[in-house]
Amino acid sequence: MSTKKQLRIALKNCGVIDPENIEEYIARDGYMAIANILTEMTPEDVIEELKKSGLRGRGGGGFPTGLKLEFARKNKGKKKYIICNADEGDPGAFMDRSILEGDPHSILEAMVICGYAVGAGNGYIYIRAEYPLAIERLKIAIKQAYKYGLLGKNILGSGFSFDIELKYGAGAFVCGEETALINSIEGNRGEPHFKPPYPAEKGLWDMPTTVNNVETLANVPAIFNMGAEKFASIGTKTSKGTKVFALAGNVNNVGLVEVPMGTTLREIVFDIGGGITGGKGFKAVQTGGPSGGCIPVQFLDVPIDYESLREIGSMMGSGGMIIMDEDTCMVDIAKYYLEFTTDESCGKCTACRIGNKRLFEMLEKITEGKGTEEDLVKLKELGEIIKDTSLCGLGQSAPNPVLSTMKYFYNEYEAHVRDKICPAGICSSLTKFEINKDKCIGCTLCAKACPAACISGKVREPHEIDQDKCIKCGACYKACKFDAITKS
Amino acid sequence: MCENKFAEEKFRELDGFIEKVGASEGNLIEILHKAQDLFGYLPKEVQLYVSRSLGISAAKVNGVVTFYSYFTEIPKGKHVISVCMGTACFVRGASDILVALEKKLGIKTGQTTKDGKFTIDSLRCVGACGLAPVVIADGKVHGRVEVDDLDNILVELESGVR
Amino acid sequence: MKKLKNIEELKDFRDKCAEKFSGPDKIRIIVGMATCGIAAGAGEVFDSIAGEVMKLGLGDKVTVVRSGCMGACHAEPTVEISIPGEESVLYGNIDSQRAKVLVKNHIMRNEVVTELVLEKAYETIS
Amino acid sequence: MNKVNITINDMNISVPENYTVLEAAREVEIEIPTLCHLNLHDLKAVNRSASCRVCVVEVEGRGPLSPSCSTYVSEGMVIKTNTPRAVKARRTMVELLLSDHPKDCLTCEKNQQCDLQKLAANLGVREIEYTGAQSTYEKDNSSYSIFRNLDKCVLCRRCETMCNEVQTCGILSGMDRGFETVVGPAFGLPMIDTMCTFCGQCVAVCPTAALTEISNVRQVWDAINDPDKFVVVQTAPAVRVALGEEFGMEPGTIVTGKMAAALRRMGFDKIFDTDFAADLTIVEEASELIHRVQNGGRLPILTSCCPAWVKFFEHQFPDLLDIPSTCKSPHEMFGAIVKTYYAEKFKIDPHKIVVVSVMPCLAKKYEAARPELSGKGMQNVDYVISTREAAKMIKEAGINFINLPDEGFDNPLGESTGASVIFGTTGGVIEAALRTAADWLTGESLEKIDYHQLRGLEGIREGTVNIGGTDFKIGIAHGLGNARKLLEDIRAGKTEYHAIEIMACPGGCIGGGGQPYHQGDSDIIKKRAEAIYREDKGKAKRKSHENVNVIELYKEFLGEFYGEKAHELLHTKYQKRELI
Repeated sequence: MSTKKQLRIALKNCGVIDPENIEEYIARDGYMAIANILTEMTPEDVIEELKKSGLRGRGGGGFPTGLKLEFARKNKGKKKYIICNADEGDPGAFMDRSILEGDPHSILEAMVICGYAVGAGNGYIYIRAEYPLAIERLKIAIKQAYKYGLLGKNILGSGFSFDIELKYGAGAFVCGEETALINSIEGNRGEPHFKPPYPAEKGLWDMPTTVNNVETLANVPAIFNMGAEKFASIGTKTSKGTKVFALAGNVNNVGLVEVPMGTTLREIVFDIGGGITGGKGFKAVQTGGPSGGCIPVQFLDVPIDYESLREIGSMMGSGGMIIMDEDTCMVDIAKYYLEFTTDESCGKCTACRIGNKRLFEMLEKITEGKGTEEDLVKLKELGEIIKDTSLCGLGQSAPNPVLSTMKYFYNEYEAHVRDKICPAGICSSLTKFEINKDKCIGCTLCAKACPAACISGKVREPHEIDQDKCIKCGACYKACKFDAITKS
Repeated sequence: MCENKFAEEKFRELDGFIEKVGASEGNLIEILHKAQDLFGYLPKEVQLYVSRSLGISAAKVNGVVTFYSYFTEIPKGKHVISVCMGTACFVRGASDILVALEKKLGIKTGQTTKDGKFTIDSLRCVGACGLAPVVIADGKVHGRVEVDDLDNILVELESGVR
Repeated sequence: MKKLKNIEELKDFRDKCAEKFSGPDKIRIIVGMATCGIAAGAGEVFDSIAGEVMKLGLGDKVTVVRSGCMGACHAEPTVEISIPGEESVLYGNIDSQRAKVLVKNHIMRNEVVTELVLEKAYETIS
Repeated sequence: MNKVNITINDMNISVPENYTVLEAAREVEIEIPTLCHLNLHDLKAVNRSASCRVCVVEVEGRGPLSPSCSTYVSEGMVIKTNTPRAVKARRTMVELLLSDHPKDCLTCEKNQQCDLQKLAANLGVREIEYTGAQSTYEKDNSSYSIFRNLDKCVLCRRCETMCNEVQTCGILSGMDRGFETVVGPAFGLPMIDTMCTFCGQCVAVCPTAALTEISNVRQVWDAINDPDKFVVVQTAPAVRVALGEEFGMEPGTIVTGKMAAALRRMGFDKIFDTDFAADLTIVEEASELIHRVQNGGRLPILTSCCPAWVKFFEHQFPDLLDIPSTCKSPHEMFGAIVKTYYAEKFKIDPHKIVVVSVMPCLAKKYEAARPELSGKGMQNVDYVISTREAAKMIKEAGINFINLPDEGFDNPLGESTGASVIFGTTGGVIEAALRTAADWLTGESLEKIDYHQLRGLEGIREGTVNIGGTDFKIGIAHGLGNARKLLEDIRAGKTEYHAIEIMACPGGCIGGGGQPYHQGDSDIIKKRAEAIYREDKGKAKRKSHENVNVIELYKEFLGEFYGEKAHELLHTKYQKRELI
């Protein structure tokens, strides 16, 4: 048994091969999966194999990939489409970018496999315009694949043809939702529509369409190369294989990690992540981005899979994992995410357009010290109705950061509304910086650091903060080497 | 005069691009990307031009332009400073940086200084979370930025040193 | 290059490629050049390594590779050196000066620069 | 259609498989409130954006609540429409909408006709729990026809569906996103600077007062109350079959007599009928058709009595400006005749005459302001009020409309035939024109004058009519989307017609943007159409050229049909307009 906690399947070529050279990909059995499939397997075999592998969508929902392909295969249409969702919009997540930048051919190969399985001849990669390097490398990869006859007409002499085109996002988080994404590819505003009909029935240009996320696809060729049984032997009962996480925030080893499903949060944060920066205490780990929730310390030993994360009020999401230390204000974090979702709401449905706006406004009120206990009741009630009533996944999951922080960190909310204090000292309206005259030696560091120039005092004499001018940025607090500045 | 000629050339280039990708509704967003690359922003004339070239209503083109945050109808300043507000940067103090920058330049996020020199933008994660907090100044990524670094970044931009 | 017409041609080509990139005398210096790495200065690191390899006349033996993300964002830029028959070594926090040191010490003298080594914390599925 | 078995509120029922939960519920008299939903079956106009979330219900096995307007039934589906969970969600949605809505219901244009107001009442909303930012936008009263007050917009997107999918005008689109989302023209332009046709179908489907007409009620009262003015009113054919609805009468009730009585009591000096001018239009248009046929002129000839349609082709088909008939629309002809012939005959200073048109239409307001529709420094028509505005004025004047006796129009401009009445519905103008053209071409007075093949509510219809041995190919379209299809085929040379009738509004003028709100019930439009044909049947004369007052007008004043004087007063010209 290895002592190593990480296992790379989706990332197996990242950081190993030159992504701009197809030969390096081929040297590592690249395009062998599709070659074997085209030579030996029927589309039904391919779907069966994927079902057997237990692969589930890595974009967040966790829908079984084999089933998804089967639906699209069974639905009739003049044309069918495969879409790769590379609109990684979760702030603080970069799994998909890394795969696209490090191993673009694996995505192309996977799309051809999916195309063969459902009987589609065209694929689109919907990628954020904010990822210029990934776009560049994909362009090169597509060009090379065409050159070698691994894309285009009559792939490897099999008679099967498949084309891939890039489509660019333009900065809309909601386009991660598949119906919104399809609207965007069609040249429309990225507003989602109600499902059903699902894309597998009526997708791009009303044709059966399968939308898969980048990481899901990165697993596909690997599954055929190593065999579905082997893949299915990794992970937990309901969640097979590995999951890539973008580990970020107040953790020492910020980075991209790939672990077998079932690894615990503790292993990721402390063993792989090397613990909290600055030796501070752990407070929470946020998974699932703006759709997910904050997981407190008591769940650090929960083995990660789709179901267990959902049970504790969060979700797998696409793999953003933000570590928060003891200095993090959970109300502020909830407000941050709500600000994000209200900014990114498409504005179509009432629940999200106005509902989430009202949630955000209530949180703003609370962080400004103007909240009441009644607001907390309303916050929870409205949050739950929005979850129940919104049109799409973005709106339905938007209240999660509020609801999960309320569930686990209710005392912080209470402190904000009842005692009018921010325990973490983050919410500036509730924070006061003061200089302890006994400890201050008059080194002037704080005065120099202050961007508002509101600290005065002579050299070697205790300094003072002009509270009216203070912008509560905390620069002085960070600058002081003598613990002379207190935050309350 | 000179500017007109410039614009004419840009429209010609846009024409060439539209011809290359095809004047269909499905290529609208791609064409708008190209137009923004060429003109720096998407003024009304450019949107109307695209609308007529593709045979789709101006309202629809404008609806798309205003939906996506990547598109802008307002010209940006000479230098664009973007603060990443992704979660990784946020928990590492990106909002302090943004506030300090706004104060320094006397403008709010999304605005341009009166002299047209600087524009402040906030971004949703550029994927450089390992370097959080991140500031991007005219395309150059500055990692692990602190409030104190901002002056240097601004000076660097103004002096044109890259 | 002509299009590959069937699985046999692909297999042959794969074997040729494999030999080309991981033959017994092929040393690989891989520079992590994803967005993160480049932002942290991987471009300069790459140039520095490539320059050093040229200068030292190692061009035949050593391939310098621009690769994707190695995962260790906290220690960008990262460089991995892999010498056939030996465990590959991952280095972090490299700049153009350190890059030269890596080439000189690790390649020329076969000495691992231990103070820059990062633990390679993962296994890859075969 | 196959049927499926479902359980709804513990009732087991069997419904067609293409039903939505909403339709299934209505089948068993279960009311589910809706706001954004709109389904005009016969007009093929459906707004199924599922955006308001007011119609949510519980569907067993589905996680979140489902919008009943867009959820299709399936075998074995178990639905509960009235659980506390669903009702609470609905009420919260309405509260949220109200939290971003001006609360000036008492003085609102749509007071008592507002869907949001009704919803709030029906759901028992007594207080609004949520407060916060409220959207405020500049009001747009730039056009003569449509007033936009986006503060009252609930983002149901019905107007957008109408404008883009039904009318294919493309004026309105969602703009911006999130809380800032609005529906409006490109670049926030005022409506007058767009290619909007002012058909008013957006107004017709708006559930709140975000889109209403630009009101001329005050101006008309001022004119009536000015002793120095001679105020004549004319009423369009479609008004008389819809006005009653505003007073709670059954759709399809004909109130011609009560309407004339009411207008008289309001103080108009003369009560005339646009139908008279419709007869005039027909003799001119039929003359023009025959003229083109006999002189190798360009065919087809397109009717030009619909001002929204006229503006539509000026923007969208500038290459075809020579095919529409040059006839002014009937109420404009009427205005021209009142200020010349009538003024002369009765020795009234034309500058003192105020012509008021009561129209089912909002585009007529814009039309009345077109500079070319004037003479001697006077607009042909001074004010246009919609059917709804007329009803408001009647109510303001304290007139008990329902119990009024029937009265007639004044003469000589109040006389009309059945042909002019059917102008109010799709296919009517062309049928009226054929009645006259057929008589003229054959030189006989034909008995068979009901052209049933041209009637109906199908969006595009065509028929061939044999007149005296010659086949006339006729095309009819209502709704601008259908008109566009017809025109594009003509432009591409795919189809050939002799004459085409186009009406911008679905159903023709009876479905106009100024009519009583039909709230998405297309049966109302059908009933109005039936009433129109009933009125036609009941007329003593049913062919325009038999209108004695029209004959007299030519004899005394205009001279020949399609002659010089007629051209000067009754015909107009078109111009190319910009595409924004």
